[in-house]
Amino acid sequence: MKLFAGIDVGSTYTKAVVLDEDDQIVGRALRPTGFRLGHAAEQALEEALMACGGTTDDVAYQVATGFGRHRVKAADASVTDLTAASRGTRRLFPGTQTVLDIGGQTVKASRLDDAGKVHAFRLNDKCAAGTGAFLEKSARYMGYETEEIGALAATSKEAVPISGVCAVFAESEVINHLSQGCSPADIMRGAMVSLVERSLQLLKRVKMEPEYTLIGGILRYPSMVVELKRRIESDAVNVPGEDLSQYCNALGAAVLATRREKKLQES
Amino acid sequence: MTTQSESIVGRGARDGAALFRTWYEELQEAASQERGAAYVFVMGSLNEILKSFDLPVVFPEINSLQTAVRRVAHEYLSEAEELGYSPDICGYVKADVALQLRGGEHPQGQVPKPALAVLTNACNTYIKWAEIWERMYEIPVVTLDVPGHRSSKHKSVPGSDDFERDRKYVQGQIAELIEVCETVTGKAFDIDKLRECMTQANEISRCWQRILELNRGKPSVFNALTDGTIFLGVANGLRGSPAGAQYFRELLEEMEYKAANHIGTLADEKYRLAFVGVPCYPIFRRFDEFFSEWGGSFVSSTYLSFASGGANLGHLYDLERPLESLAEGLLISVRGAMDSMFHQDIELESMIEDFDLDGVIYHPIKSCRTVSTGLADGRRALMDRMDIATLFLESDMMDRRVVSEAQMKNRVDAFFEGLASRRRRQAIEQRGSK
Amino acid sequence: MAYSAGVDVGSTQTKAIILSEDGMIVGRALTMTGANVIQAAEHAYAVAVKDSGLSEEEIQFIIGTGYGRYKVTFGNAQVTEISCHARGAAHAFPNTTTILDMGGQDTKAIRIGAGGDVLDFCMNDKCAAGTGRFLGAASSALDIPLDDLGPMALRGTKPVRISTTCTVFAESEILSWLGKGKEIEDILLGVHQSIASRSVGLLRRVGVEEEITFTGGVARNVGMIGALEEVLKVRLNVSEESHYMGALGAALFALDHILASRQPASSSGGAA
Amino acid sequence: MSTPIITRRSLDEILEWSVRTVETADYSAARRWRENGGKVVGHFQVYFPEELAHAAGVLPVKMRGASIEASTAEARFGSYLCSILKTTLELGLSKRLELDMFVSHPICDAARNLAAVFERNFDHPSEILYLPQNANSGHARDYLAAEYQRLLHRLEEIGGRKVNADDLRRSIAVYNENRSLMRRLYQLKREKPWLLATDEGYALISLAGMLPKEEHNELLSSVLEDVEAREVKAKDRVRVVFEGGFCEQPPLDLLRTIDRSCYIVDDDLMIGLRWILEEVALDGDPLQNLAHAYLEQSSYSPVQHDLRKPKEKMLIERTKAARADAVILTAAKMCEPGLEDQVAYAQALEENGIPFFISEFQENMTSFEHMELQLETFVENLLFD
Repeated sequence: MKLFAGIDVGSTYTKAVVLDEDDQIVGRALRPTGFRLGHAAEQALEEALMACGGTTDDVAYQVATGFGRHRVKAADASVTDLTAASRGTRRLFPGTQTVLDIGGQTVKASRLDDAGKVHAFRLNDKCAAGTGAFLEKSARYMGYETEEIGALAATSKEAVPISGVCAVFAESEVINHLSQGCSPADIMRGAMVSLVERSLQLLKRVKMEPEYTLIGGILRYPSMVVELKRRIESDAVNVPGEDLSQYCNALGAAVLATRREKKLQES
Repeated sequence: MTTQSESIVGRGARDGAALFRTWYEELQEAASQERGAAYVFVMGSLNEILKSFDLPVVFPEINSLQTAVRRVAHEYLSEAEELGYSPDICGYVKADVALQLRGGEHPQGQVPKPALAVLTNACNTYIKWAEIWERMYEIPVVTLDVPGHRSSKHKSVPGSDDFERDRKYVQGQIAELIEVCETVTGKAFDIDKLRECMTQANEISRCWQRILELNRGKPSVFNALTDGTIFLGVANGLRGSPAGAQYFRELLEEMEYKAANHIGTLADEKYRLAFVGVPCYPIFRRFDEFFSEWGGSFVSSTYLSFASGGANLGHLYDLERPLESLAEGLLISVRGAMDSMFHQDIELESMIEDFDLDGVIYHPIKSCRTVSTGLADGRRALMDRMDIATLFLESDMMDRRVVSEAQMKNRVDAFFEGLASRRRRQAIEQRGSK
Repeated sequence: MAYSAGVDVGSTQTKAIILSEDGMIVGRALTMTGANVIQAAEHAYAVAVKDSGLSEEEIQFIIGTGYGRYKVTFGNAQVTEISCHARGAAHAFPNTTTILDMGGQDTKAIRIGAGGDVLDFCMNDKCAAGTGRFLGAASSALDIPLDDLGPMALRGTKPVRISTTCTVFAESEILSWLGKGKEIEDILLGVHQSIASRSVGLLRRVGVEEEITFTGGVARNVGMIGALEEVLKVRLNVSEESHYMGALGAALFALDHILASRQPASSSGGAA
Repeated sequence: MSTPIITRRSLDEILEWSVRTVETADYSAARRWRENGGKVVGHFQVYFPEELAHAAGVLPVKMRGASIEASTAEARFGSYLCSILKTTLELGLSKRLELDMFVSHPICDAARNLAAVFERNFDHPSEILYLPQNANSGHARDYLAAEYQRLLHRLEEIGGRKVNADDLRRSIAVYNENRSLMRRLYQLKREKPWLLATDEGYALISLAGMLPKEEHNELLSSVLEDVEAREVKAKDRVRVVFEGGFCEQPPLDLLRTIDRSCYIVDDDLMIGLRWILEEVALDGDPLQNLAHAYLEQSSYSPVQHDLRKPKEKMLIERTKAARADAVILTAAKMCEPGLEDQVAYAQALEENGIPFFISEFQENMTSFEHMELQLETFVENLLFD
């Protein structure tokens, strides 16, 4: 059997997706990355292959992505997660024109061309105020777990504006609001609103167009998605289903693997 | 006396606000008639020439700071940043870009589009700013290049070769500006009208210099940060107009009256302070309260020097030779403005003596490198030379994202705690020595 | 015998000190601040009082400090942590002229005169880059207890160059160095050096003069002491009580009040 | 003054020496010059009429910051300033580069302040050379010639030597040769970029601001000959223009990062050294000729306003002339003019359908993940499908 693999070595998790010749997802796996990046990649791939009874010999082409992409020795090629995401989102939602990826430390906005290539992209600047980490820091400070963020913000009546540019200084802003009697829910919501505002700026800088597809760790927070949809002012907002959201970039890498292999066969 | 006091004291603030409203109403009218305005800047506005052509005059700097004072600056800033303008560049520029995109929509009314832009090199960002209008409107832009002092040790005075050489250059450019104004307005240049505008401008320079001097007395007669900024607005916007001259004559009268009757700005003026830089417009009043709460009053400010385009020097035009004198005045005052930024430590050294200062408050800002670049080093140099308390507060004149009230108050409190305990110790030592 | 108290509400920890009028520390407390600042202040104070074996009535004057000083609702006055650290350090090391205080989210450089008067000070304005919080990030990135970081850094020989001191990006930079196969000790040494050089930058703003006293939570980190002394080429004063300096200073100011109130002639003491 | 390089050395040795000298900000040439009793004038970015100093026997050195920690200078500045200001001052404070005079220019709000900062920190004279900012005024040229005359007097004082028109002409000739050699190097970059690694080419140009001009001419002419004779195979890489290096310089590691997947076929790095595009006339008044060249025969940058040279149009021309596939649009952190022009550049590139991406750099940055991520994404989507 002839298989194609995409491996996404992220800072926390490593994911692998395996496609068969008919472009069908026949296997996938997720493992914590840890320090030994290459090792995590191998394990994730083996586990994904198990699902379809394949072996590494069956893998005709393998593309790696994510921050550890250069450490996957077995990979035939590596691409950035922006490139992988463009193919992954197109595969999941063919109408995708604009992709927003909000991660713990980086926010990436990209606009795709007809071929599904990244036409324009912008990343958040080197100050982390506008990233997922900002939400988590605020939550932790108020004594909540990351998992509780979504539920917490959902109960908010009115968002408290948070304007600080430094994620750490923003904490003291949070504290001031708390001691002025603002509810944690409203503060959490405020943190989200400010994060959404920053993301929106990146989207506008790439000249955003519908359909929009949202990916990244931030999707764990439904109220974040709601807020984004509201500000994007469009119903054409796609969110990968619970089961697939984590695998979007690995899938994109796998899709690229099939393309590259076909190209090589032709030539 | 009380009735007179009521009628005079605070008049400057009242009338200033009124004049400001009228000015913006006139701009609104110009906009509604789609009359193009002359866009100018506070450091070397060339009001005298432009008003002699009856051009409505717009100060984009003032438009921008008004959005901050009225607490809507962040809306304008983010609109410009969405276009790709960096968070790190001048907030005035960004607020104006957004204002232009909104077709001149401003909290104080409609602002007319530019028919031409006139600027000096007193701030390099003026030049970058005007390039944006060039691209937007394809209007004539005249950069009046005013060579500053080459160093603090090479200050050329009228009559000297160096000075006359630069004056010739400036005067030549003024002639070129006049040609542009003639083509833009279709009017012929009228030298008598220029003389009239220069006469009015002379009034402002004369009064402004005297008013600043009056604050050397105790108690100080106006707040150099809050009141001073209102006066500045009029000094810039209405320079060269009879209304402006009239306002400053009355303002001088008010200040002379307050000085004569020892009417100060604070009930108890504990500490006399100088402000260095551009005000923190997003929390304009609150910023002053941080200090007045401790009995600190701003009696002087470098802002009143450079942001008045050097009018603080009180240079008076010689109407016998208007164009030559205009070039001379522009050279002297724009240079004065630049020196009060680049060599602010030298200006402060005499300020500390003249105003009997207890402290100097530095306010470097993200938006403006012209004003801010030299402050940390100037402060170091000043403290090496003199025993003076200083406070270094970084924030911005527009961008509330980098203005943290809690952080600021903390530093201001610590500053005054230090001043207070030093005073107490000195008092005790004096008592001991007696 | 009269007693005074100082309560220092910091961003991560709250400290309290009870002082007897002869300047002896008779009670102390260190608790986590957490979300409820008011409670944190009350709690720390209560613990310190209990520790002193006194009753609250016996404490005549209380001063709150730290950025949460206005949340010390039971306090008689507030003084900024800048003045308090200066006062505390001057008390612990009378020859101090320069103070470096490294806390959770800000680093302060303070120059003091006679009796601990603050002559000049600077703090990190723009962001929390290069503050103690950076070490927290390093600790969680490497999954190493905070207290072990310093000693490990001392074992480093070939420090890596850490350019971003943004606490949030610390993790990714550290991980990328790990990825490049660098030794954890060398990475940690790099981390400490980059924080040290930033802090020395602050110190130079107020002018570095001996003696220099190092205070704040991070002052107990031997790696940071080493890195700072290497750049400054001088030994630093570090007190066992370094993290109590703010509270101690506040208690000393409170004592001034008590003593001053006994002699109505002189103007009231204390900076508040 | 002996030439420490070239003589009996292989091309690779010379290139390796050049890169190291530039990358480590090694100003030993200036130090030797002073040890031999010579005087040194440090001039800040962007353009400076080095011919005047050369004629007065003063060694002109370009102050362009360095990839070093500004451990002392940091305390002399606030938070929102570019790095080059701080490291330029650091070069002086740390005595890495000792001067007899410092000159800054009104290129930007920060640089103008630098002259005053130097005045407060050093005993040697420091001043501003007021290059005309109204390039379109009919009076600009005469003013500039007069300003050059003024500067020349100051340099004569420093150098202790009177300068006549023929001295100036001789110096202009030396610099004309230097400029034509640098043009030759850039032609090479455009036509056979694979012959010279980006960091090598960059170092060769940068040395123009560090070495005595005669030495640099000797170096360039010999190296260019050897490089043109090199046997190197062209690789499949994206041809890019690097824009944003007119003042603060990116660290060489950043250029190397780009080199891995691109050929930089043209750029504005150290543009001040290459500001004048044609031969400066030797007949007639030398100062008038230099003033004319500055205004009429010159390149473009975000810090000169000239109605005849709209920057976005100039960038498009540069890109087309270099047959580049794409543009890397950068700016130094906190650089007001650079960041402002990015907007117009981006718009023009968009309209002309030229691929580009926008990025910021700092001369002493050490991690390039941000840049790598953008670069790889960019290249992947240009090459792959």
